[in-house]
Amino acid sequence: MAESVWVLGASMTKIARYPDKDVIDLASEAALNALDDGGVAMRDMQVMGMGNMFQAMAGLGQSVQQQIGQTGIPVYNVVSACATGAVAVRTVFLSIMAGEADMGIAIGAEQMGKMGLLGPGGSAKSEKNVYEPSGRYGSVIGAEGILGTTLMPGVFAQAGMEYAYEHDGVGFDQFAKVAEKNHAHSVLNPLAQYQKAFSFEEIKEARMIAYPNTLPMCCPSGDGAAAVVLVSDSKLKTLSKEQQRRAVKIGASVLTSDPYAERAQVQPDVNTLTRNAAKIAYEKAGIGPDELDLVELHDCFATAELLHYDNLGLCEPGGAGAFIDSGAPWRDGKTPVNVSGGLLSKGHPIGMTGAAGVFEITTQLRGEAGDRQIEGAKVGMAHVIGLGSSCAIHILEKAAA
Amino acid sequence: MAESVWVLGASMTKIARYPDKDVIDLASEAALNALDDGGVAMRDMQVMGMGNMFQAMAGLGQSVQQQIGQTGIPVYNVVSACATGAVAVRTVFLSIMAGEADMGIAIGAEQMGKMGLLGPGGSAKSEKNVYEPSGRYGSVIGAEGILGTTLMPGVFAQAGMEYAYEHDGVGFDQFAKVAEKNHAHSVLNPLAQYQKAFSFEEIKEARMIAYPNTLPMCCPSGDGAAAVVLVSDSKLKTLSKEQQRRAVKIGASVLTSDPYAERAQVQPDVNTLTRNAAKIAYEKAGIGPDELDLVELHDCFATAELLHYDNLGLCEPGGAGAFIDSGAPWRDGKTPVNVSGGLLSKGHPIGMTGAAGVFEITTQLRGEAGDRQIEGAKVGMAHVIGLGSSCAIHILEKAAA
Amino acid sequence: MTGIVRRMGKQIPIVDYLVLGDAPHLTAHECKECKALYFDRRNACAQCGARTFGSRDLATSGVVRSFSIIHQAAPGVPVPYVSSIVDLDGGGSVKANLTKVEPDPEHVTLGMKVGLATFVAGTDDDGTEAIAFAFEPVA
Amino acid sequence: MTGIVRRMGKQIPIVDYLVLGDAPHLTAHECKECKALYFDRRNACAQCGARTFGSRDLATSGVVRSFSIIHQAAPGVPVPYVSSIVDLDGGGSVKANLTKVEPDPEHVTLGMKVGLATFVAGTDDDGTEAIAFAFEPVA
Ligand SMILES: [Zn+2]
Ligand SMILES: [Zn+2]
Repeated sequence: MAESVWVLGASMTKIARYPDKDVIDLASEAALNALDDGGVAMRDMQVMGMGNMFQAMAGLGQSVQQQIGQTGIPVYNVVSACATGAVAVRTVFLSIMAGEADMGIAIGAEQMGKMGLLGPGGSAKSEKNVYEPSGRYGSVIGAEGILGTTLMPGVFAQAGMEYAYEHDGVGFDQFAKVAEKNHAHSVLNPLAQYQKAFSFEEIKEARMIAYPNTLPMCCPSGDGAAAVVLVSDSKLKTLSKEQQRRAVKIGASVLTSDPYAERAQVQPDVNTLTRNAAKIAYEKAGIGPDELDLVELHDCFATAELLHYDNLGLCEPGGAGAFIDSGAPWRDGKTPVNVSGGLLSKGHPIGMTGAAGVFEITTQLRGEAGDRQIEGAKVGMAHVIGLGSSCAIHILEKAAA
Repeated sequence: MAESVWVLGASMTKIARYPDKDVIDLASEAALNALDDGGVAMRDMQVMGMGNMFQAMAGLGQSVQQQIGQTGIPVYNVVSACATGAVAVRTVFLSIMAGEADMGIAIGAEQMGKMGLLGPGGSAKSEKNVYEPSGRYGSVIGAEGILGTTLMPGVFAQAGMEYAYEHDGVGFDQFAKVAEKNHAHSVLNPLAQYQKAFSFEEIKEARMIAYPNTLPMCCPSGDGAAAVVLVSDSKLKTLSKEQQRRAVKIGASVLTSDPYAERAQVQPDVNTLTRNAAKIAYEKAGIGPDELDLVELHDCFATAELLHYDNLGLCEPGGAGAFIDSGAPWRDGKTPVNVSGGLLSKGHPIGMTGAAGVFEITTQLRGEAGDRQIEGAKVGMAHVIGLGSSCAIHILEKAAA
Repeated sequence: MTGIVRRMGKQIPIVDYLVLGDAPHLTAHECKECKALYFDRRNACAQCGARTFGSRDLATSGVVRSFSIIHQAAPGVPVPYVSSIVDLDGGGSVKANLTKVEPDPEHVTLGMKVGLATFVAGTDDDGTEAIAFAFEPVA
Repeated sequence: MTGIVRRMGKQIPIVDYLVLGDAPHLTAHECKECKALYFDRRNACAQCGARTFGSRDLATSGVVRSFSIIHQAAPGVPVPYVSSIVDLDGGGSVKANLTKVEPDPEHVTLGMKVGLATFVAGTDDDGTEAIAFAFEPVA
């Protein structure tokens, strides 16, 4: 249990629409590339974590093994909404910490097909012929749009507006600035689904989806996969100098769900579980937010990113508006946030995202991020939230030279 | 990592059709009862494993927490076909072994609704207007029933007939005897979906589903949930004498997937991964099959049970036919198998099954199994397989007095 | 804890936590131990784990804690409309549409005072009306 | 490795591992390293991890390794029918129906010798026939 766990290999596909590939193709491509990147093969893996949401029932891990190597190892097929990929990473991490494996691979993959912003849950109310109450609320008709909204754009818009209600200096302009930053960052990332900058005015004047989020303030739908190979400390010591040099240490790996909160009965609370996860992660890694050289956080909507500046302690309490106004989270600012372009522009294939964040931080700490490299980055954080809810935080650290 | 993990609490709902309950009701009921049984509460849990198949995408663990206690702990929502419930147990086991938790709860639950024997995959071929090859086989129309069958009754029938091809003394009669035994056993189990014995002749003459399996040789569809509370060795020592007395030790917890096998491309190999899991489990527990006082194994079809006599080493190699002929797996035989009634009669709510097996062995080792008690049982095994494939084996041991 | 159908003549509430009649209002399950409020059918209390509940009628007035103006909605839902979270006076929060207000950020404001109103959300083949609720500005 | 459409005039194979023509037969992807055979589109070899494949034509004769007589099938599938696993002479196993044999355990036997046959499984709106395969007893 005293062992450290390291990222030995990492990869992600470019996020895009892949009408000719199935989710197994995407997962296989990411897995094979992560194995190659780590200088290892499926026969070296002792456990697999597989994260996927829209085909969760199928248990895809074994299907991926059937495509890239069947060695009989345990597979954990996990799902936890937008945090799914990170939970897959966690199952491999746990297996190593439990002493059951010294090397394993985690994959997050999603083939979203033609789903739009509202997802598969966005169906119209279907009226019955004769009203009969059903379900946990005794509903007689679908309530979406009648008793407010439960769809993501509105939910995250409301989460942002609640922060605006509680804190001064937060409004439409601050949310728009988040999107301006992330789209600008994505121009440097060839793996991003979109690589197009938008001006502050273009963002504010774009088509409104759910005030205060306009279209470029909402993440797109896309397909993709990411994979990471994890290795125990003791096993890493037996590998080549080059593998050791490129390995990135997991300083903290934390998973939380949402504790009880009164209002969460009607509006998911994305804050408390992130605050709890951050607190544990900083303690485990033995660092504070000031020591983070970069952060990839869960900007499914521009409103969400702003909340997490505060939740992760990147700004003063209540100061998320001033933080974005000051330029601090830009790539040349105090704490670069979402230099990959974030979910807003890099893209957000649901099951992939949690693994893609670990890939991005790993790549940056290795100094292999190309045009989007944050020079001298030594410590980074990858954060994701899946509604329902789960929050996963990984703090990664560059190996000592 | 040197710690042992114990079952502190266990419960299962009766397996039945529950048209007025949703899967969260079933999971909540099992969880609350397992907590009560262990003398603990949700606030004592540090991790939750949640297994469910047909609503896997929803990630039900958090929904269950919202119903029975939200304390912010990590949740692993897992799916692995019929092994799902056991994989949930594994995530809690791993969390304890990794030192992240000293107590946790695992739940397996399924609300199968009106699905029949063929499951949701049993749809008719849908013919397109203009044939275009699609998918991994370039299919132009659905091939079910045209190029053989991929549905469960036929797949497990073929698995059994393959054993008959390779070994003498195995045929329709031997498979029918398995069903005769399990239905007879179920009469003693009030938690079983059915509690009705059938004669050997009734079973052979019943409606044929997929030769050699007639209707009573196929598991029924049903709803239910089971839950277990696990605790670390060191934490258990701090609990009451009564809790310690009733706790059951996990001698081995093993998960495998299927290694490459040539024919598995066209017919799932349910044998090799079970043999691999059994080998590891016996090594970890430090026992052999002769020391098992009872076994709950995965008899989704009568044909399947026969294979696993051999795969688990309960009989001589190739001797599964003689084993059932001898009466050895009856409750008064050498190695009682499926004294609960097995999936054939106890029932098989998919996501529940892996946890229900651990419940049954725990209850037997505690001496609390009522009419179906195997007197003096000290060591038992719970085995499940989910096609795709995963095999989980738990060997449980009665606490020393 | 299964919902009781409070069918008023030819009207039925859209959800069972809406009580119709002369003074329509919302009602919640209240945990006997910790007083936590829930609108859904319960198995136990998410805050304290207790398993018994009473019921509590909630106020019909409150303030807008958060809102979003929805311009892209599920099929069949007219847009724009305002979804909001309302903190009810005396306890309880609820999600509902805001009505009788222009759906733009000049007219909908955080902290505005609102009151409960009901409306017909649909009619079934027997002529039974599904009654829903919303909030509208009050002075 | 995407499937190549081998459309013969107005016929198309039901799956792309069936080759039509004068001598219909099955073809498999063969791992360049370990010679493992696969019918599906591949990302890599499940046995050895290699990522390059050739193709190999399989024999049209073999023996029945296992079977089931299906009496309850998916909607639209006539019953009873015989599903079987056939070990092909010279390597490769395949799942297919057994035809031209009474679908009962007196006539279908483990180890019986069988040969490949093709049949029309459906016709699309352009008149193109989907050609499937089965195995039937041979002397
Ligand atoms: Zn309470
Ligand atoms: Zn190979």
